[in-house]
Amino acid sequence: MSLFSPALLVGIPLVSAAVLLLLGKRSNAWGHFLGTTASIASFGVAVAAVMHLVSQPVGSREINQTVWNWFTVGNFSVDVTLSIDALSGVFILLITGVGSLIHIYSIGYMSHDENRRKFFAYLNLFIAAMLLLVLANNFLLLYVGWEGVGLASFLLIGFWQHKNSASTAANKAFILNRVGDFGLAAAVMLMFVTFGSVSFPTVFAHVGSAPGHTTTWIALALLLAACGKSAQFPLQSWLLDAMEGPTPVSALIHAATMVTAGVYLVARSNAIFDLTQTGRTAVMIVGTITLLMGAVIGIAKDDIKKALAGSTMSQIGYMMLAVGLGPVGYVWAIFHLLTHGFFKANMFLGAGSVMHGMNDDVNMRHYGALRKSMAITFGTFLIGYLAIIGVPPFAGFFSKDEIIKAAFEQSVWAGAAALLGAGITAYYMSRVMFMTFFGKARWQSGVHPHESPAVMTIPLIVLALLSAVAGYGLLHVINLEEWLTPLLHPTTGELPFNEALLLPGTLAVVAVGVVLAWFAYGSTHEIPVQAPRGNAFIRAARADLGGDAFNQEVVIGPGERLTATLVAVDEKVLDASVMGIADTFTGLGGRFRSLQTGFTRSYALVMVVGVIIVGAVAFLVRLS
Amino acid sequence: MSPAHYLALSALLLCLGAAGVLIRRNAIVMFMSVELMLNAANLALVTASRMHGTLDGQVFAFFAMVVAAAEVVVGLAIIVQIFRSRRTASIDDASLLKY
Amino acid sequence: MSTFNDPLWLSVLKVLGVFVLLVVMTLFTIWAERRIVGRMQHRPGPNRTGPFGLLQSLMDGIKLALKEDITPTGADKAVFILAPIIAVGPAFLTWAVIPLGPATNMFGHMSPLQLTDFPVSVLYILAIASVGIYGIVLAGWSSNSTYSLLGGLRSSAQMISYEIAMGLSFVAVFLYAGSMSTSDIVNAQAHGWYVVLLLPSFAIYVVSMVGETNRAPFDLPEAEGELVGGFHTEYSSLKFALFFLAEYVNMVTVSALATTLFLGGWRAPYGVDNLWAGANEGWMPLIWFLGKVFAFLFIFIWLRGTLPRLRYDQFMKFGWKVLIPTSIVWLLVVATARALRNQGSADYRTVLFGAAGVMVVVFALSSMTERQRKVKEAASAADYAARERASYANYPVPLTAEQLAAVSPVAVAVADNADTSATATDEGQEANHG
Amino acid sequence: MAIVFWVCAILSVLGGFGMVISRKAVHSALWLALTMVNLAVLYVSQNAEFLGIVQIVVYTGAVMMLFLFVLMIVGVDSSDSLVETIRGHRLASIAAIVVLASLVTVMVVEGVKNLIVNDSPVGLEQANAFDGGNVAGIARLLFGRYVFAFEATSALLITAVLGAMVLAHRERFAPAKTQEMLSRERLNDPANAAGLPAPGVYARHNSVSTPALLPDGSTAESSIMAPLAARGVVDDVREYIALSAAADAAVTEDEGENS
Repeated sequence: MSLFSPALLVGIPLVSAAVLLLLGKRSNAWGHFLGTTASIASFGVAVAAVMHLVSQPVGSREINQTVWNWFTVGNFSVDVTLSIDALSGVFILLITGVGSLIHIYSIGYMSHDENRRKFFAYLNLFIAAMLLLVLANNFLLLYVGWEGVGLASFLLIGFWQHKNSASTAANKAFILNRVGDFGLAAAVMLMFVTFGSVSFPTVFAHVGSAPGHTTTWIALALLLAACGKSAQFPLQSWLLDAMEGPTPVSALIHAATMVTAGVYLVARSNAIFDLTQTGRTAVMIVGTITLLMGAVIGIAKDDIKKALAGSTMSQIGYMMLAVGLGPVGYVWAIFHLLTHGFFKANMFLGAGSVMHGMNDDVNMRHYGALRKSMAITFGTFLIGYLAIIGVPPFAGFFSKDEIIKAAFEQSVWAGAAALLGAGITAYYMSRVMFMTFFGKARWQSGVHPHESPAVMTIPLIVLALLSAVAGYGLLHVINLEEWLTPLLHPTTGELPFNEALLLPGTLAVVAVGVVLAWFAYGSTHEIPVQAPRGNAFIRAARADLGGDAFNQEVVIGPGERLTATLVAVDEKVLDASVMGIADTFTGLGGRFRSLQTGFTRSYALVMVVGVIIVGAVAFLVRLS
Repeated sequence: MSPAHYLALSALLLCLGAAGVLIRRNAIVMFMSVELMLNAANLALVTASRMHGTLDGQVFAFFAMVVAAAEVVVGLAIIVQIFRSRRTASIDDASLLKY
Repeated sequence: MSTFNDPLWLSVLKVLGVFVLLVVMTLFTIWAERRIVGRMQHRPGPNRTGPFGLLQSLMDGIKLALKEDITPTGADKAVFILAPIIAVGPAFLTWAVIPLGPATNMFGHMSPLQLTDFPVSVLYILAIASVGIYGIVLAGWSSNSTYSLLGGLRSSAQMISYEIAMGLSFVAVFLYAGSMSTSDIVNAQAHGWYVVLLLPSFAIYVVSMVGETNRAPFDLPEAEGELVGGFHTEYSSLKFALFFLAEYVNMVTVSALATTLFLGGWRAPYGVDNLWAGANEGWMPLIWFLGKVFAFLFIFIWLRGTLPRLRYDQFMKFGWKVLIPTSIVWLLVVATARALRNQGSADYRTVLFGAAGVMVVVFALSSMTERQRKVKEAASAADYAARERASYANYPVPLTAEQLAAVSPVAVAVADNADTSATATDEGQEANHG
Repeated sequence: MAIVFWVCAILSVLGGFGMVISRKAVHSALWLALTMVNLAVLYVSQNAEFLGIVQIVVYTGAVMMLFLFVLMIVGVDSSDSLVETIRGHRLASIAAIVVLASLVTVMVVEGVKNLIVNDSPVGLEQANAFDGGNVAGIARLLFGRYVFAFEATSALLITAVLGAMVLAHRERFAPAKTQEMLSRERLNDPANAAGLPAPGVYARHNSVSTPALLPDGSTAESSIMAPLAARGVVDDVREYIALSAAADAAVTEDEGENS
């Protein structure tokens, strides 16, 4: 097995997770080291594999490894085949790289938790599942990884299961994900029925010959799956609650990696989406709605993690919008996915660092003026902030700008929405920034903010550096576009206006957002410790723009009514008839049971009488 | 002696055993009566074996003995267990399992 | 199997002969035991009554029979009298099938020196021996005495347990002799005694025969320190003499059985019949037979003079966990060997050696685990002792409840029960006063 | 043969009656053992030597012995009261038995009449001679035609043994004490390091059931073995003490007169 074997890549964290879970408490002492080492080792393998790819000529940049034949049923055969190509190569670097940093960070962050070993086992499990997801060479294996990621997410959100809210959030995430999983399952089944195979090469090669409506249905089913996993409208409501998990989890899973699985799925299935305009439009609409919804929610939340979660929704909305644009946008979606992975992980970890210093208080109204007491955190957070609002030359500037540009090329409305989103992003991120690090201290009594230990700040610094340089680096040094070209076939379109206007326009919108935020929350403005009631708009945003209410009204309510009806029918009609029969026999039994006196000798007497009867009958029959 | 004599003896012993099972209350004595009935059956089997001139009847009697031995072991263990919990060997006191 | 068509008078004569022989043997064995044990203990033993004290046991028997016969109150009289008779009867009955010699001219009639024989006579011996146990159980029960009951139960449990190993050791002999008749077995040993061929069976038999007769070092039923006299604690006079007689007859019986099954019965020792043509003819075989029986009797006495008594649990463990499993394994080997030889398999020796090798490995492994278990037990015992010492460290202050619980949960449970019953009576008394 | 049959038949029926009507369970067991021994003789008289011996070994030697054991464990002197407690049961039972007895009698009589029960039995001489004896014949059937039944009985026996072990098993509450532990315990017990006190010796009694006296005149409970105390046969020694005291007084008086 070579060093860059995909199986090794998945195997290392999986074995580590198994070891940690099976050994249990015996591995408490060194569990976090093993987990971190496994993650870093996996990163090493990923680097080696990608280096190998780079060394190959453009046409053959792919490593395939068939681990074993999974099953063969009739003509249908599925292999466990893992493949590293340009797209998954990018992902494995992101997953293992950011993952390793977050592992390191977690050593410090979770140091007081008695279940730290279990936490690292789950993290490793997550890494393994996520790697399986992106390395899979067929949809069925991808489904395994997809479910594994869902499981790991469930375990990690509910990690502090003693908190009722955490276990509820874990359940919610899991159940909403199931809705999405249904979409993936439906897509896989449709593929099997249509193409007789679920492996990527076969499906993508034959998709052109399938009837158009089938392709559309497959695309829509895949979109449903992507909505579930990536928290897109209308399955978005779990992401905000998922912030109940430990902060590194939020950083790794609910910002940098797992939630991007939907984007990956759509990008990976570009061969399918290229063929269906309806499917792409649906993706675009979903992305646009989520992008605006997330941004609006981000404005209203006082909980720093939830504000960041809203931001995540919004940014993934950007990515979905980009993949919905078709070949124009795929590359930029992946580009934004990478940069977002860096700066959002950075900011989440920064938020975790702040919470660490503030006795786990998440309410930004209790923060303020932290820039002095947490210099490193402030510095790294600031870079992440500049990156996300799109200030040149930080990472977000490049990626977001490209998406806005691509959106305008495709449709003016989408471009306008993306531009508006950029403005709102600037506004709410500035709000977070000002409320947390500027203004006056509004600390609760007994809170003494302090900088986090090195084990936590070093990942922050690394991620901040990446947030700062990744945009320029990926676009112009590594040339991501060219790297992904063989897979995603990017094209360019025509802007409806002069291209020179785009950059100043975008920056102007961003600046407006920042300035508005400065007047509302920065400068000398007094921020009340108790949140004001706010207008209807703010209240709706605080209530996640009716995400839960939507679920309640559209899904749960009708479901409950249907169940109630069925129960009534069951009780009044079916049970009644069955119970009637049972009651009859119970009554008869009640009369007969008095024969059971409990006296063995009475039973023996009955047996003797029986013997006499049987004997007599036998005898008489024999005689006649 | 003709087999009829042996069969009559077997029948008599069987009735005696049945009477013991029905009349005695001591669980162990009841059990002994069951053994007597089994013995009566064995006698009939041995007699039948002689009547027909084949050994199958004796083999059957042999199996009956083995089964009886197994039954006695378990049955007496149950009686001991009942005695331990209820401090009595009377079968009528173990009559909780009723309507 | 020789045919028996003796006239009635000869059968009666034989019965009488066996009876007299057994009684004389009993008297002689008692005398020999006292003399030999005496010698072993550097004292002369009985030497006053008759030449070398030979009449001592006869006199003792007469004295015993003339003593006052006591029946305890509350004893079940019928069973109390029946028990010694049941004990002694089977002891004599066994000898009906012991071959003392080949066909010999007896008063002008050629007849074997054996009362009778039938195809299942060894099983008959086992059956009769199992009836003999009744005497002991009933003696224990009918005396209405705790010690008797416990002794009787212990004794019968012991005899039943060792009867199994004994029976299993016979099976190998049956397999080789191809018969369960005693005279056939003796005839089958014409060219080699089974003690050589079936040494493990012989060893198991010898051990279990000592257990079966309740003799030292397995004389637990009459462990004086624990049970006074065991099942015959309450017996006296002639009834006691009957038990005494039964024990010694049983000793002679098991010795005779060992001789018959393993030492070639009445046959002259190997080689003697080559040198001396008449060694196995006429009345000579009786001499050989009695000589072998005396050798076994001497071993019995020797054991008594040498070995201390075993603890009951060790004894039972030995019987059930060593003798019986070993017998079964050995029996498998013997049966395999027989089956292979019957099929004419040429390399059955190879198979046997292979089996022996496997057995050695299994034994080694099991003894290894056994040692580990013992080490573990010793460790837990040491731990127990340490805790115990710790709990007594604060002597003379009595133990607290926690310390007591740490040392012995059972003791706490017992103490609790005692407490509650005590309180219960106290309350009852108070209620009465109230 | 006729003599053997009549003697054994009468004895076995006697044993059966005795078993049913004995008040003491141990007597019942003895009567039953008598029946079984006689049945064994009847087996042998019908050319079933092997079965006859097995009958004694298995039934008399093992099964009845087990009964006796259990009887002694579950109450040595339990004797039944013969008063019936279930209303009408005894009458119905006797009626049922009478009917059963008449049924089987009719069966035998009719069987003889209809030549179902052959008055001149085939006999087993030929069958026994075929394999060279009763034992070999039974062995051929056991390991031949009935080998599966034979294997099944072995499974049954194993199951029965396990079942009995499980049923009769008593849970230990503490590890069994080894001899070493026991002796340590004894030596560590400050009160009884030298052993428990021996039972008392009085002028009129020296049985182990008489407790010894403590210096303050009370009885030492620990001088009586636990089984005796459990059975409630401990003697009340006050009478003996009084007698001893009287004797002492008489001796003192005598000495006073002499001096």
